[in-house]
Amino acid sequence: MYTLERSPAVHRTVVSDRREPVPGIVILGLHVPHLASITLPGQFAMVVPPSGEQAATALGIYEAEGERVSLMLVVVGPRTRELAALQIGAPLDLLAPLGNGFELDALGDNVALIAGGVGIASLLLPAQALAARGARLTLLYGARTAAALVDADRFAALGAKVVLATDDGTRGHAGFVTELLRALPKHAFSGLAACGPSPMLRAVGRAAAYLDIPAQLALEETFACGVGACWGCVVPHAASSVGTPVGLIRAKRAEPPARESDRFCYARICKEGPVFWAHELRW
Amino acid sequence: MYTLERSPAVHRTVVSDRREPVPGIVILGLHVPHLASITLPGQFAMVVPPSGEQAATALGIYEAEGERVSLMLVVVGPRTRELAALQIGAPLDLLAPLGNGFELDALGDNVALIAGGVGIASLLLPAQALAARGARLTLLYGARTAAALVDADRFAALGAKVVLATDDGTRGHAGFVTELLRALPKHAFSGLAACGPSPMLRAVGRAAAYLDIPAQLALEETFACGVGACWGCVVPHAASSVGTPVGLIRAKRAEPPARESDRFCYARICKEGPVFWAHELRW
Amino acid sequence: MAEATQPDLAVALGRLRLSWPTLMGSGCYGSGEEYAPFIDLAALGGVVLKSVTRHPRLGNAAPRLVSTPSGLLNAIGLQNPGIDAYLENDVANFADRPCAVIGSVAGFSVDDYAYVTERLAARDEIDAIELNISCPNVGTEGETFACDPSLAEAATRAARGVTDKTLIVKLSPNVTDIAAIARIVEAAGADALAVINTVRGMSIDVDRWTPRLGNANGGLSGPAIRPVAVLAVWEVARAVKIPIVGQGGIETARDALEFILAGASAVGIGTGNFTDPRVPLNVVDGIRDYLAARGHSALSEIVGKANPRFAGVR
Amino acid sequence: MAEATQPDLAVALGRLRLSWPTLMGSGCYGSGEEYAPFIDLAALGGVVLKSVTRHPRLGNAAPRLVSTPSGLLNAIGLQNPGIDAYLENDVANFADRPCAVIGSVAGFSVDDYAYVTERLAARDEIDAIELNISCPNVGTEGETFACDPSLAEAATRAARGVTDKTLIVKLSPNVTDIAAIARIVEAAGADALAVINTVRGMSIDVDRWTPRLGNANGGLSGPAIRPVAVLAVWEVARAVKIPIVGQGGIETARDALEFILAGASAVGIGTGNFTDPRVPLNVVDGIRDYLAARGHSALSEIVGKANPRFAGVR
Ligand SMILES: Cc1cc2nc3c(=O)[nH]c(=O)nc-3n(C[C@H](O)[C@H](O)[C@H](O)COP(=O)(O)OP(=O)(O)OC[C@H]3O[C@@H](n4cnc5c(N)ncnc54)[C@H](O)[C@@H]3O)c2cc1C
Ligand SMILES: Cc1cc2nc3c(=O)[nH]c(=O)nc-3n(C[C@H](O)[C@H](O)[C@H](O)COP(=O)(O)OP(=O)(O)OC[C@H]3O[C@@H](n4cnc5c(N)ncnc54)[C@H](O)[C@@H]3O)c2cc1C
Ligand SMILES: Cc1cc2nc3c(=O)[nH]c(=O)nc-3n(C[C@H](O)[C@H](O)[C@H](O)COP(=O)(O)O)c2cc1C
Ligand SMILES: Cc1cc2nc3c(=O)[nH]c(=O)nc-3n(C[C@H](O)[C@H](O)[C@H](O)COP(=O)(O)O)c2cc1C
Ligand code: FES
Ligand code: FES
Repeated sequence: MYTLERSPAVHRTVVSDRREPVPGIVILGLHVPHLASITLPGQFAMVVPPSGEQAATALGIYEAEGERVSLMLVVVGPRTRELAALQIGAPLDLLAPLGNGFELDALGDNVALIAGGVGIASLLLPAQALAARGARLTLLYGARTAAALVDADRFAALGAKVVLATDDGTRGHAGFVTELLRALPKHAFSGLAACGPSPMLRAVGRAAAYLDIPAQLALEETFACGVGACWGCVVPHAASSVGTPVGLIRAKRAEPPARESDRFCYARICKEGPVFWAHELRW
Repeated sequence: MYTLERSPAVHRTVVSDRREPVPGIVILGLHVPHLASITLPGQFAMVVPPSGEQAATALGIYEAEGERVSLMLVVVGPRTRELAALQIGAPLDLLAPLGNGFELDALGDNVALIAGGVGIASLLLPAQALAARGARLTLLYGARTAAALVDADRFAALGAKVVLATDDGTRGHAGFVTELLRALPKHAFSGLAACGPSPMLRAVGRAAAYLDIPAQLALEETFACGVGACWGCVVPHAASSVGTPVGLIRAKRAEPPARESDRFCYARICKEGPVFWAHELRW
Repeated sequence: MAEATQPDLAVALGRLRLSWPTLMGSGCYGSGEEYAPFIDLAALGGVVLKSVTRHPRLGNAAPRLVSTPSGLLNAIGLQNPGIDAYLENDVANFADRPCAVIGSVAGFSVDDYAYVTERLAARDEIDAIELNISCPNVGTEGETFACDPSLAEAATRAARGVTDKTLIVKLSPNVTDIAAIARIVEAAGADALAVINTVRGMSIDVDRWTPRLGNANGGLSGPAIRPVAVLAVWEVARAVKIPIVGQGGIETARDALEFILAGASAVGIGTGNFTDPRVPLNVVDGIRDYLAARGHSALSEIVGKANPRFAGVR
Repeated sequence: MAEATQPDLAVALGRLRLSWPTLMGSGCYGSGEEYAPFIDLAALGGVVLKSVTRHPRLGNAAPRLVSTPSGLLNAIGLQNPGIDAYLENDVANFADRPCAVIGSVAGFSVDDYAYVTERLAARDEIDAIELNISCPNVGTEGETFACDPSLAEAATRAARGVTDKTLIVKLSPNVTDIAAIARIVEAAGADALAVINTVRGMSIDVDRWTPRLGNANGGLSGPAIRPVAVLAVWEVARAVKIPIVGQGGIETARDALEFILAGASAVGIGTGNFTDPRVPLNVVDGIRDYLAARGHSALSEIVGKANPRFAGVR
């Protein structure tokens, strides 16, 4: 019953509102009756560009309440360009909700959310859920430049302490947001939840190990199907958790007998993820 | 001097106004300083879609006055879709003016303009020039359906008698506009100027021969370069006029010795045209 | 009664009968269940399963996907659990699929093809076999069984020898003369041909000075390759009499009709599902409307109609 | 002084020196004058002229162009006045081009290639010769000189025998193993290779039941084929030491850099000019900026840098 209710489907939506806080970053509000209530924090949608000329594109579900969900998108190529140009009233179809969200209960009561760029889009629902159960929240939010830092106030409004960073130093810490993390004492948080580009997430993973804090990472990769059918979106993962062929991380270290932590498989980001425990990734 | 002034160039324009009389048909007004004054009736532009993802597309120059020219476009594929979505203020680059316009002086003083669909776009400037020199004008204008008949009043305002036709019979004559032509007496006009899809133009050419009226046809074809460089946009043409290899229309009729009218070459629509004398085409 | 006058879209590929002329391309559709939330599987002609090999395969290093203009480059590397685990864990689940289920066999030797085909075809859940001879051969880089006439023949003959079920052989476009390979594969006993697998390609990351795919090169699919695929079908259709499953960049009924008019009896849809999982439905509906509007009572009436020297009576 | 620190983009192809690494693809750029109103021809490395044949050719029936997803199908059919009329009427006009002018020779026999190359190369206005061996051969449909190792070798040897000017041989991607052909053509005396010509394809008009091109099949160019072309350059670069002119779908400096990092010393731009005639300028500017930003003083420093087993020192 539970699974049935939460199971993904094709949702026909209509653009109900549209915001472009900075040129090139667009937040599309969508009217859609039965999606918000079944969406878990950290899940995503495959969005079908209306022209039919482009593959569907993966976008995190940014907001979800009542009969409205929203998507936040950064224009980087043809698909995001087409979606960003949609105006109010335009129909838009989604496959959603997809993937596994964050296991928020496992992150404790003092959680740092770490966002890189548009990764912020996948962290508002987790922030709301964590705030609702009274967790202490810190948002570490990095972007290329000040203008690209969007909606940090939404997190502040939830009571989160907000720490910003920009690559070009135009706002907050000058440098990567992960540098802030490395400067903290061990066990500074009870858990981390992060979303952003892979290099950033790798750095978060390393920092989490160093700080000895459990961390969940929401990965972004090029998807094709988004539903687990094509095995195109993989990440090397601890061998145990997925029933596919298992190999050794570094063939040259195969003898003497490999350590368990060298054994890995390729897990699908869209199906087994997009959220993974940092310590289970072998990348 | 004359040629220099009229020579084509890359023109940087900005969308100054935009009209969508029917969904899918868009008229883009463009602010461009030095184009209108050198544009001849029947010339066209190669329009560079701003995304850089599509080839340039050929569009007739619809209006040209002062520092404004306009384009009328029907959305049929990716390029026209991209252009139709442009909003006021958007920059748009054109290669223009291209091709040879109508030889209006050769059409006499009682001219019928024959437009099929968006072919209307290449006939307003000729209508204005003809009206300016006092020619009697008739517009025969056909489209799929009533809604797709756009701006006929612009021609009426120039004093043209307007006769409409729709494929589906929703307005005017039910059927092809060329059927109206066939019903006329010989020499009903001193000249014809037509623009529209090839099957229509072929029918105009046949009717013109039958009615014994000189006719100029502005052809539409798939273009690549639009400037005469690729030899992709050809039409079989009387052999005399273009310095390229000459063949015989029907190889099987080659013996006994071919008639002169069977000899043809492939002329470039974008360079030798887009306007041709109907009686010189061998299609 | 209205139903009875609907054009007949059923297709026979050897002994296999499909209610609809649409097969989901191997490797693009999992085993079907991944797409079940988004489309009624009964609306599909069939699903070609992800290719399976003799031994388990880890697959290629990530990234495995790169999007290119109107195309998709992939280098999955045949990640699969191997035929033993596959038979044990997976195949039973395919029993209840409301459409045809076609096993796909990949291999690195002629013996591989025979062995895996025999074991897979022995299962009732599997309605037919597709031989993916377009995957990398051992030894020479980029070489595949489908690029070498004698290997293509040997693999086909070997698989033919171990099953009576419909045997579809999937050809590669990466050859000088695909029609010649098609003729050889037909003579070796194939019941049908899948035309085409992906076109070899590469994309380079100019910031990092390295190919974008973990495997360096990969296979290009999607609308970018449609013209290549249509021509391949056209040429193969002139060379053989067995039916063809045309594929490469199909996203609409009109795309599918290009293949059918070129000589394909059915079509494959792979990457098109990534554009919209309802593509297979739209293709079938569109073909039905097209036939009805032109007064045809069966799809078979128009197969190859744009191809003057079309060989087959399919 | 500021000029002196700009990265050096000059390229040598045999004896031919190009100020910029950009050649306009044969058949796409006329003789250059058609584009002169839109771009300063001095900003081009060179123009490869439309291919010329021994005898006049009428060209193929219309339509000759079809646009496809991110691509262009063409079947011009080598319309040209033949070498006699060409030498008499056209070639003198090329004298004042402010960039290299490369004659393109097409043929239907080995003797054609020798004859036309000799006559064209004898003219001072022509700086180098490109051998288009990728056009249809007499006899077998779709077969070209570039698809047959022995014909490719013979045509190259014949042309090599009649001129000392730089000889670029243009390869076809429509082969099982392009690297093998490249090796043979190098051994036969080519100074450089153009990689690639168009990919064979077809589009069908489903309303009229006929191919859209007058010639039925044609050649696919543009961004759709870029991944195919990049891989071809990558593979050829591992096989030969002579320089490569990489081409197929280049529209931006980053596109061009994919080819250069794969092993091309220069790039060809054909269909890209149809997107915007300023593409060649943008490509050169973009490459210059890229090199400067990374601290390189010459383009040659990065040729092949993404290709580990890259053969050449170009
Ligand atoms: C689970 C998940 C959730 C996501 N959530 C969001 C979200 O909420 N919001 C959002 O905006 N995005 C999100 N993404 C990313 C989003 O899916 C991609 O940005 C989108 O698919 C890009 O599509 P495109 O066609 O616009 O660009 P594409 O053409 O597919 O490619 C663009 C990408 O390739 C790179 N690229 C393209 N061309 C070049 C070139 N020539 N040189 C170098 N790099 C190049 C770009 O930098 C960019 O990263 C998410 C991805 C995943 C997997
Ligand atoms: C000299 C000249 C002047 C022109 N003037 C104008 C003008 O003023 N206004 C105007 O709107 N247009 C004009 N055109 C036509 C215009 O250039 C084309 O409509 C435009 O280039 C189409 O580009 P696209 O990318 O939108 O469509 P494309 O994708 O290039 O192709 C669309 C064309 O192909 C057909 N087509 C595409 N896909 C299919 C399919 N699957 N099955 C069947 N048919 C298909 C469509 O019916 C359409 O005709 C002119 C053309 C020329 C040569
Ligand atoms: C991600 C992906 C994985 C694929 N895996 C396989 C495979 O395992 N076996 C196979 O025969 N073909 C495989 N293919 C090829 C497709 O089945 C199909 O033949 C090809 O992509 C062309 O069709 P399309 O453009 O409709 O996708 C794969 C294609 C893609 C895009
Ligand atoms: C319209 C057109 C005509 C062409 N004619 C020729 C030709 O005559 N000779 C030749 O060698 N290549 C010819 N080509 C191939 C191009 O020179 C080029 O190799 C190919 O199109 C790939 O590059 P591109 O994608 O940049 O166009 C032609 C290409 C096009 C699009
Ligand atoms: S994108 Fe297809 S399996 Fe993840
Ligand atoms: S479109 Fe290139 S010659 Fe006309």
